[in-house]
Amino acid sequence: MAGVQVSDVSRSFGAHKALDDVSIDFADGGFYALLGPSGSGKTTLLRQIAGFDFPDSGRITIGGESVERVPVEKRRIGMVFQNYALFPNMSVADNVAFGLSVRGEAKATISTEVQRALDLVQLGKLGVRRPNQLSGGQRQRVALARAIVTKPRVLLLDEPLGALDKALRVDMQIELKRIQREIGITTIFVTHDQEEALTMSDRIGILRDGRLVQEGPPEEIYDRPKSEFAATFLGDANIFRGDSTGNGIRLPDGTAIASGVGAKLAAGAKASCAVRPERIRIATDGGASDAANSNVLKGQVSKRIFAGNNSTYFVEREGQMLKVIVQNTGADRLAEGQEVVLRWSPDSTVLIAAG
Amino acid sequence: MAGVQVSDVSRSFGAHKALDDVSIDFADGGFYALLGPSGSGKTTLLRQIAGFDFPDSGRITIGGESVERVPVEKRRIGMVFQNYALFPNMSVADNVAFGLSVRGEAKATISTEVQRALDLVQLGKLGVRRPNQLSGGQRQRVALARAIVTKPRVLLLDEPLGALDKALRVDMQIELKRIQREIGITTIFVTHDQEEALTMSDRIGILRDGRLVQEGPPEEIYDRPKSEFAATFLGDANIFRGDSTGNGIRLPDGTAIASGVGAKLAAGAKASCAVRPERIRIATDGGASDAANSNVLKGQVSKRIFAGNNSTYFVEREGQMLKVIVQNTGADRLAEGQEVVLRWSPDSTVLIAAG
Amino acid sequence: MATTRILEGLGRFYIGLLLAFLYLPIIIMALMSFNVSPFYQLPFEWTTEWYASLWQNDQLIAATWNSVEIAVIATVICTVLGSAASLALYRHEFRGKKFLQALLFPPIAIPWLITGTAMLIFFFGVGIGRGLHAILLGHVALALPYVIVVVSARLQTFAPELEEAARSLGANQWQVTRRVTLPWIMPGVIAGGLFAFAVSFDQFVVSYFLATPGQTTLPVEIYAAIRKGFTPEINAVSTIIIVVSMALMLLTARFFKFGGEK
Amino acid sequence: MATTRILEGLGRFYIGLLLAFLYLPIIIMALMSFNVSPFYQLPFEWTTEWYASLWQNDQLIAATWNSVEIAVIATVICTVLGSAASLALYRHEFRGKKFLQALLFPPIAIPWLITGTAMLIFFFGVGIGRGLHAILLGHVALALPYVIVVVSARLQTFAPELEEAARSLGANQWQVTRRVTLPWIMPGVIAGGLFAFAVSFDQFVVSYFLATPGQTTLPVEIYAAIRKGFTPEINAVSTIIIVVSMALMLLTARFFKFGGEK
Repeated sequence: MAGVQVSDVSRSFGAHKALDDVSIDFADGGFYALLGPSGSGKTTLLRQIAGFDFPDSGRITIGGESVERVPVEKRRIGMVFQNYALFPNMSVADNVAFGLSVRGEAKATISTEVQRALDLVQLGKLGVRRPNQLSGGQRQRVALARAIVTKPRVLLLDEPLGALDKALRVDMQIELKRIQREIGITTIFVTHDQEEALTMSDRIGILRDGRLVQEGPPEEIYDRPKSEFAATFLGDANIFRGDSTGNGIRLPDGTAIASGVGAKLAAGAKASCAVRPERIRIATDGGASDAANSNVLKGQVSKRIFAGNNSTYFVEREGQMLKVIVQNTGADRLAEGQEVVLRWSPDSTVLIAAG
Repeated sequence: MAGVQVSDVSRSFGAHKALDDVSIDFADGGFYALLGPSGSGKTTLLRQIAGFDFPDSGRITIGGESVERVPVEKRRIGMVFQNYALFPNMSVADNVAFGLSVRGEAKATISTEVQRALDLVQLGKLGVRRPNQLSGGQRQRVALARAIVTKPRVLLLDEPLGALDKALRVDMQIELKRIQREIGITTIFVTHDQEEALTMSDRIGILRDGRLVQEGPPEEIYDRPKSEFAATFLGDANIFRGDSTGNGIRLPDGTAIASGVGAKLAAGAKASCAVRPERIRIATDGGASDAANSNVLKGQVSKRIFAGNNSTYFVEREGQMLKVIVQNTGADRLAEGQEVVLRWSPDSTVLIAAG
Repeated sequence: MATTRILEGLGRFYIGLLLAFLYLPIIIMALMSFNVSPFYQLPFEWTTEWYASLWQNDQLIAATWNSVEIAVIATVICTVLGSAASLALYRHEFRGKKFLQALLFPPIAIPWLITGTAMLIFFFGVGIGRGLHAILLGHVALALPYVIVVVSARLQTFAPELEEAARSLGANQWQVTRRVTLPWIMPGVIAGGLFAFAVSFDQFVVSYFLATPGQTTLPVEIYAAIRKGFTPEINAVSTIIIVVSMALMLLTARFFKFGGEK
Repeated sequence: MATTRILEGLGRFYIGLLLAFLYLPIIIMALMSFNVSPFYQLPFEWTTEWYASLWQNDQLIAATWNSVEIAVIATVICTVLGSAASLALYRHEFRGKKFLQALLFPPIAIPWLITGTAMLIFFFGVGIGRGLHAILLGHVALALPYVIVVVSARLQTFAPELEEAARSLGANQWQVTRRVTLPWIMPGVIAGGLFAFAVSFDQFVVSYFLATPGQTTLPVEIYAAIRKGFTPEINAVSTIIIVVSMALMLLTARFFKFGGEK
């Protein structure tokens, strides 16, 4: 087990900068998500750490030791591939045994360790099967068992749940998290699914166009995004754009929006405010004021989308469509076309420098 | 435009009953979702309506007229396939023109209609492209334009958004709904994604093992599921099992749970209560009672999963894991291990016959 | 890394060696067709006289025309019959289909010497006899399975939903075939046709068995010339055939590749 | 529906007709090899005397052994060299790779008559001469491209992540090849080997050019026998070759199909 440090790593493929001066510190035993749209460089970064490819510049260390020019097979990593990459010519047990076998472990040791790994992923009895006799979720578990049985220093996962359907994916998220906790291995998880990143990881690194946009615990990034991209890629956000007033912004129409979190910006600079849809209270009463929720805007319900545990109201206000999420608690629902008042707190309003 | 009536339709493939006496009435101009897990018969039903396959027994009418033994090409339907099935050897415009062209419409009419259809799906300028030069979302739009340009009586969609990634899927849901509203065509939509069914359709039919489990508007099924399967397949639910007391159930440990909605059951019968996780209030105070939320259970927070706009608390109570969803409004969060009290209203508690 | 570079160098060297092994005889033959000396004597002196003298050889030219004519007709027949067979096998389900399908390919494996002998006996027995008509019939039988293999392979990549989509838009069976299915398999049909042409044009053994003195094809004529003694004209005509064959091969490969992209 | 059933019937009839066309000559030859009359006279009377008399024909048996021996050796050489070439092309990137790769296949398209002539000239020129060793060399050159085509096709279906997964588990290049890559391409190697065997065993033209009186192969010997006059023994030995060839074909198809499932 060991931490991984990535320092100033860049990598270009022809004219395309796949990684542009990325530094990120994966502490020992943590569960990290690398989140980004396709082409953001997240898989390239994972492959640099694995050793399938080498940086043009910068440095990667595993457990404090530089792995410059160390090929994959000597890095003592475990990797789970998007398509699982199980060896089709071997049984499940032989797949899991592969890593121990190539390093010449004794047969008895191998069979004990393989059984332990299969038990850990709850496939104890399926060792004799062939990969093509397994379901998608079972294959995923075998790939995981195969990756961890060699006791690697770090576990790398490349969208391991992408091929599973939704219900199975949620089960596997919980299962994967349990196993990671149980063996305490440093885990780096590549995904483009923000929900997966939010629910599973200790820390998230958001990548875009080869650059690290923001890094931190899920709730911190969610509550204090540092850019419009971070705000809208991780979760949903209403974005207001205007001129900074120092502690908020003024919209082009003169309305002031107060902000209690985010960047400190000089008055007059171009700035945005991001507000999460679930932080806004929607009501029909025009008068009742509320000291805590001092940001107030009026609008008209243009649409309501029922999504089971909550509903999203699309509220039109001066040509901008605002989203408000309301939990479905059995209270009365607002009709489309209704005039409403939106209120939210400056503490729910994140000030972001324009750019 | 026309409604579709499916009456007592059954279809077996060998020993497998793909459809088992299904009756469902699709009214003119409505947007219907057929929702079910894979193998539930939803696609088989769609193919019966399309005419790719014929029922063993039962009757299907389109616009009041029986289509028994009428082949696909004479049914005047429009269909969008899961993989879009665009003709690779034709331009986008020729793809859209195909249906008009095979019925020998005049060239001028065809080009006007094709342009109108492409404008409707906001691809007005891409007529000269080839399908392989389009993105996934654009292909989906072309498939839709091709299906509606012939003015079919009914539009059939076989998981048309399944191949798109999540962000695009949400956009296309809105877009598809807009277009359906605009042309007012009866639309039947097959999906296994409950969120898609909830947010898009006027009515949902839930299928399982070839049988229709429940049919109705999304909110009605969500709020009043008639079976445990409907309750848990469409949305998430906490299920309590016990003996009916007539207006609720008694759990094996003697705790009573009051119910205000659902089936009327004789006292003593085996029954379940389903409660949606967002309907439960979670609090740390032991004493404060609440007349409206008269169902009360005590438990301990075992886990909290942060998911952006809300958090799910897993609360353990007598060996059962209960889920509670709380919107993230910036209020204090409960710690894992904390003793809590759960309260909810009998009006949020659906009584379901066991089975 | 250094190891990788060494392995790459070895790989290239190895492939080069294999190519030399495959091409040396052909290249030398082509070179000698441009050499002045009819006895392969060096030093090499450039000439095209052997090619020029081919034009004087009426018998060879007549045989070439026979070959081209037979190959073109056989190609057309095989392409039509073979594509129709592939479509019938793709689209219809009937009892014993798998079995009939499996039976279409083994004739490819039978040595042409044996096929030629069998045809000679059979054609003799049913009164077809020998001659250009018999050669054509023989070539069609030889080439047909190849066309079916190639077109069927192309049909394997066809998405059946395309036909379903066309039907849902109101197209009848004929419109579906003409406007959706045929355009899709066309690269396979063309590749299969080129294949059939090559099989027919290059055919020696079967043609040899079925030819009569006045009615021969180019390979048979070349063989006859070789038996009389090696002349540089043989090198010249062989070089022409090599160039034509390789061009056909590259064309076929291009259409096959074209078939690969969706 | 009724229309569908009619179309299916037509399809079956059509395929049946094609099969009759392809198989009739072969079936008649096989039947005649069991007929008493050496002059194809009917009524048919069953005998196996022509097969029995094959056993008396020492020359034929010697040629058969030569054929088998050459085919086995050529198969082994082609399988090893061809698989290595396919792997080298799959795994290494080097300058001009596409070009070298493209050059490997055109030799397949050159008529064997021409290849045979070119080899005869070349082998004569470099002092290899004629005889069994020359035939073997010739067969290897003919069959090698087929093995490379088949093994490369199989490698196309190989998921490169499998090698990456093996490396991530600590396997070195040799372990990756032996335990992951080779097992995957094995069906292709076997199919390619069967192909090579068939090309060599069935080869007539090239063998004919390179054979010397004492050192011939089975097809050359059959040809010599035919020239002396048709005898029922020829039908008998041809029938045996047909059965062996078709069996090889079916085996190859099985391995190819086996290659299809993942």
